[in-house]
Amino acid sequence: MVDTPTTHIKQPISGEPEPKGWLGLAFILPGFLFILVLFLVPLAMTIWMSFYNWPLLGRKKFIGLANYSELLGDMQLWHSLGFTMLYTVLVTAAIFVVAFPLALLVDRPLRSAGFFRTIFFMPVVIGFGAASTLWMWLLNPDSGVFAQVLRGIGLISSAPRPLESFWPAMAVIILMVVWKTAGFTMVILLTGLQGISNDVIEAAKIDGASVFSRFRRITLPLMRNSLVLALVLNVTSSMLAFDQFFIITQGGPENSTISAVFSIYLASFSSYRLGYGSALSFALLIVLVAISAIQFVLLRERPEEG
Amino acid sequence: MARLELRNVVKSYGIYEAVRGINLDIEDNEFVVFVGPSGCGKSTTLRMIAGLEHITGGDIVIGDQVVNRLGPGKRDIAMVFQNYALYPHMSVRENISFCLEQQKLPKAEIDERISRAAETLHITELLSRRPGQLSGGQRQRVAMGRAIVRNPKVFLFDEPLSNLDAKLRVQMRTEIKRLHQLLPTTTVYVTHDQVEAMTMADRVVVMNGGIIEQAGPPQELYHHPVSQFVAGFIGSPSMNFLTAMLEAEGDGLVVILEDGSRLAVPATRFQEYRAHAGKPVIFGIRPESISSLTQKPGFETIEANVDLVEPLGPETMIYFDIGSVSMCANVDPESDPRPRTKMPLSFNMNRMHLFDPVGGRSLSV
Amino acid sequence: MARLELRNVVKSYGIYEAVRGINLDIEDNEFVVFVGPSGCGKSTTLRMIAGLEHITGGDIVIGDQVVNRLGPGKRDIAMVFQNYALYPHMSVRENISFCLEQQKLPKAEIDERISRAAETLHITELLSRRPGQLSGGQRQRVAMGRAIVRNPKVFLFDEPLSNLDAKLRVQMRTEIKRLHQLLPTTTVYVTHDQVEAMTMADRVVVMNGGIIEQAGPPQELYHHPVSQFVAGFIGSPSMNFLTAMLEAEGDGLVVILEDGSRLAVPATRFQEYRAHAGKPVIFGIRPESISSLTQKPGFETIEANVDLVEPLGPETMIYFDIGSVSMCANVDPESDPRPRTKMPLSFNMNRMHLFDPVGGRSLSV
Amino acid sequence: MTQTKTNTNSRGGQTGYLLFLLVSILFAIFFIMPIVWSLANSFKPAAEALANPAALFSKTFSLENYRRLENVGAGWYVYAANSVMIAIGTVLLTVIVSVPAGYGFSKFKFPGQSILFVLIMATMMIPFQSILTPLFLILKLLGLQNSLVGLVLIYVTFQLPFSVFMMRNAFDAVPKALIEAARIDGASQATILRRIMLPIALPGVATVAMFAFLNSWNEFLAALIFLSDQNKFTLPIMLVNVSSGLYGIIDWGALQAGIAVTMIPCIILFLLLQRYYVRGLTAGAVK
Amino acid sequence: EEITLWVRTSSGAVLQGLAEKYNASHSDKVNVTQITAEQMVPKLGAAVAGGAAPDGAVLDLIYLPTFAANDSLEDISDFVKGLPYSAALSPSHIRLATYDGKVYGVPALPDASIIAYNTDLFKKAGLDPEKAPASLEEIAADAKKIHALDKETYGFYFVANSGSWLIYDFLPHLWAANADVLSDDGRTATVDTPAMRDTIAAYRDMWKEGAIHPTSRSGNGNNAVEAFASGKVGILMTGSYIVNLLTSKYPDVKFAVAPIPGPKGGASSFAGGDTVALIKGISEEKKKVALDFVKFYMEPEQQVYITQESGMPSRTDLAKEAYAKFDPRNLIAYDILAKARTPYTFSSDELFVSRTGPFLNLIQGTIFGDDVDGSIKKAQDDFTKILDRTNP
Ligand SMILES: Nc1ncnc2c1ncn2[C@@H]1O[C@H](COP(=O)(O)OP(=O)(O)OP(=O)(O)O)[C@@H](O)[C@H]1O
Ligand SMILES: Nc1ncnc2c1ncn2[C@@H]1O[C@H](COP(=O)(O)OP(=O)(O)OP(=O)(O)O)[C@@H](O)[C@H]1O
Ligand SMILES: [Mg+2]
Ligand SMILES: [Mg+2]
Repeated sequence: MVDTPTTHIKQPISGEPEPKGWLGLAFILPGFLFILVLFLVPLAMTIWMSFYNWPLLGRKKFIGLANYSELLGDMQLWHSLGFTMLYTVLVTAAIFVVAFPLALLVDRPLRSAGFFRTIFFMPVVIGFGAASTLWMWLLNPDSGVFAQVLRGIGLISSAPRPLESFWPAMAVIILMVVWKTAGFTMVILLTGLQGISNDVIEAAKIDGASVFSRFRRITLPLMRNSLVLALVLNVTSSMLAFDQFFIITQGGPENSTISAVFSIYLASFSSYRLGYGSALSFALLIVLVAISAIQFVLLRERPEEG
Repeated sequence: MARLELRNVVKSYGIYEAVRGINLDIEDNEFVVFVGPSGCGKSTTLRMIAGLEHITGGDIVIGDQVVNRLGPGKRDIAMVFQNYALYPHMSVRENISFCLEQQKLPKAEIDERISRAAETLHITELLSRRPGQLSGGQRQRVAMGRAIVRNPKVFLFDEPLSNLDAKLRVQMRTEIKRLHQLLPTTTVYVTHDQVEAMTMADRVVVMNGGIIEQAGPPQELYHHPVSQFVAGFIGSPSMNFLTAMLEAEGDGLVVILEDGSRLAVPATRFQEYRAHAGKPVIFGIRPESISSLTQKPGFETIEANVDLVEPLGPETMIYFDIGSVSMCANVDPESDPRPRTKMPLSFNMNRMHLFDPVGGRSLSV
Repeated sequence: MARLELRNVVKSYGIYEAVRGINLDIEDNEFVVFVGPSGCGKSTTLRMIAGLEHITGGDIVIGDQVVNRLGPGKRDIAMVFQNYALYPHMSVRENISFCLEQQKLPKAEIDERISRAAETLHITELLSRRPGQLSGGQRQRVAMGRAIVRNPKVFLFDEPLSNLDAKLRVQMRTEIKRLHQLLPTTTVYVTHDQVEAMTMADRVVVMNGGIIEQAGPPQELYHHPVSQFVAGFIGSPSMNFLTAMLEAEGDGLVVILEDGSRLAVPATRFQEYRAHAGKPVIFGIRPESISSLTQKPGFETIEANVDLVEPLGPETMIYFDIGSVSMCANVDPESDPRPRTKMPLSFNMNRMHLFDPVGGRSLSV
Repeated sequence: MTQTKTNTNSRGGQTGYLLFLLVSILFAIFFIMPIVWSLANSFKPAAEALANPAALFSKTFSLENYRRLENVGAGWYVYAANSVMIAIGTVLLTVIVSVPAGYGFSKFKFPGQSILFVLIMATMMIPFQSILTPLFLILKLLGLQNSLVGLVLIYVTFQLPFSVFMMRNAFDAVPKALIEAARIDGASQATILRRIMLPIALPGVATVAMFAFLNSWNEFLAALIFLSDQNKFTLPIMLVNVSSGLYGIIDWGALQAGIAVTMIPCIILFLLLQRYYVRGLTAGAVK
Repeated sequence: EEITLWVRTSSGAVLQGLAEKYNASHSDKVNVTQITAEQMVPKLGAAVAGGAAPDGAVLDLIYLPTFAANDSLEDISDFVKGLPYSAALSPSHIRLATYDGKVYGVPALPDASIIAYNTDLFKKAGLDPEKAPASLEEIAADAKKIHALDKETYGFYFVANSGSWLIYDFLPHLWAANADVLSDDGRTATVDTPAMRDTIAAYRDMWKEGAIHPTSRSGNGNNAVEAFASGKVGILMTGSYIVNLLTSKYPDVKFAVAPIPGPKGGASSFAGGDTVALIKGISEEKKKVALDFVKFYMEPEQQVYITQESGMPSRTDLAKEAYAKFDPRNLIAYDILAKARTPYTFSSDELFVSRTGPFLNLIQGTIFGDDVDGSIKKAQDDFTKILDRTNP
């Protein structure tokens, strides 16, 4: 047996040999084509267009950095950027203030907790468009629910018109966004909470830590990843807010609630200054990339997992 | 350093009674190991002692104080968890100092205590690392450090070794034991591994279905199990059990196995079992009480069909059937057993056990 | 059913050589166990046999065919993975039939083969369940079923038992062994647990750092390790090692330990070691070769300070120091050792080993 | 392990539970009532809705609002059909493209892979509002402006980063050993993807599909800009058109009906598949 | 032969109806494609640039100069001038459709801005419901009186947060006083005029007194009619369609309409609505069909239909016939159409329509803000800057 000659088979690798890397590339290619044609190319075009005076009708004209220098002096733009930042800070804070208690509330192994989780999450699946129109109705002073309910319980005598001045308008928008998105943040925070091993909490109990000190020294630091993720998602989407301002406040009162994306929309699709709109887009893009970069640095320093 | 007393402690989850009334006195500095199959209530008992679970009934006394209503931070106990439960975001030093900070001890005292504990456990050079950067054994030591730094009255361990690999397990086992000899403290240690229980305990408590089956020093449990459950649980490989009849034969007693083999009970043990003559019994014998052919008093020999042979180096396990039951014997490798051969095997009847087929109580008096 | 031959097989990952030239002939139906420390290249070797990794150099022959360039599906092998790698979304039946479907066997044949395999493994009533609904042992059996149903030429196992708890591990170990006796097939089994290796193998292959240290039947490895590595790896607890001097004394030889103790080498072993007289050596002795005071030829007695005692029931481990080295001995419980007492211990010098301090080769010829 | 988190039989347990219920119900009212009010009002006749919008049950149940919605533009069912087609197209294409891409990223290694991945992920960071204009020009170039197909392509593109990320994580979670087992069983690459990987990654696929559905169903800015023929509008555009009124009058009733038509499919889908949705969301997110 | 017409959605129904009538009686076909109102210009612009344009479009007349200047439209001067009723076409529509002396469009659906006032409230406030306010100052006085009736009742409603509404309702005040914000050729800004300051003063007065409905400030027009119909608004700045709308939808509301007065008197209106234009490069055959369609809807029978559906006929000479069956109040708007104007500019979007445009900022800043002079100056500067950039 030992000396039976063995046959060397000279054949290409058959069966299913270890798959080669290029096969992976082939799998990715269709997706990449989409990104290339409908994202990367338009992105490059945006930059290119920003160097032109590009009206919708008529001839485009290369004007170098003129759009950018105009942008620097565009008060409306700075105002809308400032407003967007303010909104981002406030709405993110508001969402966390609501979502964190919600997460703590539903973080228990009860059937009812699951039920409430579903309810709190429900508005998330409704589109921003539908949600905004829905709230437009709720808020409307003549036939809206809020006016009627508030009047009904005697809180106010005349119909509230929150959209007529800045802070009330901001407040109701934030209320609507919290309603619409707190459930989403809740779920992310919930994952963080559930990722904390019960043992660690119990160890802290045995170490004599009070409820407050357990929360501050154990729970919060261990939820870091979830917190940062929720922060990133909320900040990014708030910086890009558009629908709620377009539909509910329509930028008013006095153009005080025009967000950054809204002003891009206005420049490109209302004033039809495509070149200037592109310059705005590019500027916003840089702001966003900077913010994202900061957040990614935060994300990268992740604590060691036990 | 204190006694620990459980007085008729009960724990129910809804209608399910996880712990059904436990009484136990643990001496100052005693090392008690709770052992038992999964779900028997070991962890629950330990967690009630720690104060992590409310007790449904009974009293727990630490030192001279009934602690039923005291929070876990107030009971002056320390606990080492199965996964160590180290705080992953804190350095080793912070992990150890956390409980001292909660007690608002002065900084200097904290530092001093930490360095003492770290030296004892040889983890001084690990103090600035995070738990994620430690090996299993090192984590284990940090968890111990966190426990000893506060000089607790009672040490509690919940399966602290079950996540380690076999080699490390043996090593950490001796280390825990050594530490206990160095810093004697009342200790309750939970495991489901009977080898750990046997090697570490001053006293082993065998639990089953929420009650204590037997509590006593390891050798007592090994040699005098009060029930078939304890006999089967303690010892590895397990004791072999056969249904049998105990019959009087002349002056003596004989155990008649299913396959008709007759094994004479040594005269020294007549007294013990006489009352049960004529009844069905469970006959139990440990693999190490079965040897290759031995002609000594009290040894009874049968012919076995060897099924499978496992040479372990210093000893060899062989498997054979009696009736429908697979038996295991631990024989000298010199006897060179081979699978699928016949071989005479001798049962050391001085070491046999008889149990009641109903309820499993030991029949020895 | 086929021989399996590894001819100078090499595997590099970049510049790192994980397997550094392995030669091994495995007989038809032989059960070979690869054992070795973590990272020594066991899995890599097994995976090269399976065709899951390309080989960097050498040849692998299954039956009469060099299979280097054949995909894993074409090699006619079956493999059982550490976590079983059962398809979680398929029922047990589908898991087992998957490979047969890939071979496009007729439906009737598939059914027949499945029911035969299921009967062999007693999993007939599990066929319609999903893997998630099975216990660890049952999953293990299904994985075996998936392997045997195709009648492979070679069976490969990669640490199939390491995720099971101790009791189940012992049980499944005998079951695999029994299955091999029932359906003899060339088998390569990888583990890092030397007990598994010793109990299951026809031949044990000890790997270390990408090469084969020693290959041979279990008892040969136990009694005649070719190196300190193998000696330390095989046997539990491990062999004790001490640095020592081998000196000629009159006609005989004597081992002089660090602490000055002198242990005479039995006359029967002069021949073996004479050439090394006057040199430093590593003296090795297994715990089971150290006993309580024994006055037999070839036994040498020293006085030991007992440090720690672990009663295991049938035997008792004691720990003591010689010089700076902690030693372990396995003594009869009857001798009733107590910690922190002095006790005479006898070394069975007939069973001693000597190794070269440089390179660790055994000095016996 | 989480079992021990609550002590239902502890002293504070009962009151704690009641407190939990109370607070939860208060929050639940906040979250659910806007939806309930909207639905309730969509079935009220105009007069009653105006008189008492907060009432949950109207004296008369009326489908009048929905009937009026038929007169909005081409009729709501045309818009609903467009939305359905767009959503289905987006879901299918997203799945077809992102599943292999996720597989490629997860189970293969090739040079340049991480750069490709970053490029795809970057799409998430950049508002597509900011490249609307060039997109518009490119679609025109492709002859796909004012076409549902063009819109689907845009949606798929902006759905891709998340989907690829999800699918990569989903495939990462499939143990390598399973693939190897299948290879030993003689399965081909295609068989492995189809019979082993996909079924196991199914929750991930479901999540991706659901997000694709919801996002394409609800999106309105791109739809507004890229669709011009009113027979091609989607539900959100219809909503915005209804809500921007004509000659200074908003038909609130029709708007409610429109909101209901837009919202209910999303809610039903969510309730049916919420297990996948939430699990997939968190699995993908926290990685 | 078939032609395609793009129509903004707000006019879609009428044009659709006309096309159906036409198709029923002719062998040629007119296909109407409805485009969202806000999308009409970008769509059409892109389509023209991309060579995928329709044959014709029915678009807001204020965009005519832009498209014409851009050489996108087909010259139909001969056709328009050759129409027997060419003199009876809305002058403002023709002016806007004229660029460089050539005419590029025919009015389709004109309308005009007017005011509507609630006669019941007038009576209650002791005002004469038969006599419409003749000047903006009178309006302000009336509005204050009406507001004095009740805290929740307001004297005046205008849509202040929408550029297109503001040019529609606010500019006529200036025109009535013979002022304008743009020069005649549309190339120079003339924001700071006494008429402008007077108008602003009147509005500020009302706002200070709380006589203006609060929604005016932030509203985009969606609630205007509803607010008026609720009987809580005395005077509403609106358009000619209001008569038919109120009589059909809110028959209980008692109201009258009047032209928009200047600050001290006079009257004017904004001529709004749609103009039909043909896209440059249309084939002769199609052009013939398109123009035939224009002739078709100019026929009296169709004019009645148009009046019924959209409030005002395209031909002024048919008013008597067209309005015979309708509320006579319609004639007020019709009469003013001859005096109505429309700003002629090549950048109406940037100047007027845009939410962030200078005109909207001017109104918001001067009427609701504090710094009237600053706002006016800024508007003048911004107008000039934009005109400099966009003048062809
Ligand atoms: N929170 C709980 N709610 C309901 N039943 C519980 C709870 N915690 C434990 N139990 C039940 O109580 C019994 C005892 O559990 P315990 O954890 O004490 O077992 P154990 O002996 O530690 O087992 P193991 O060796 O598996 O850790 C089990 O049947 C378990 O299912
Ligand atoms: N894909 C790879 N790339 C680079 N190095 C690898 C790769 N796979 C394995 N190695 C290295 O090859 C060596 C041998 O690995 P192998 O998995 O064969 O070890 P093993 O003996 O099976 O260990 P264990 O008992 O831990 O399973 C290790 O040092 C490992 O780090
Ligand atoms: Mg336990
Ligand atoms: Mg391995």
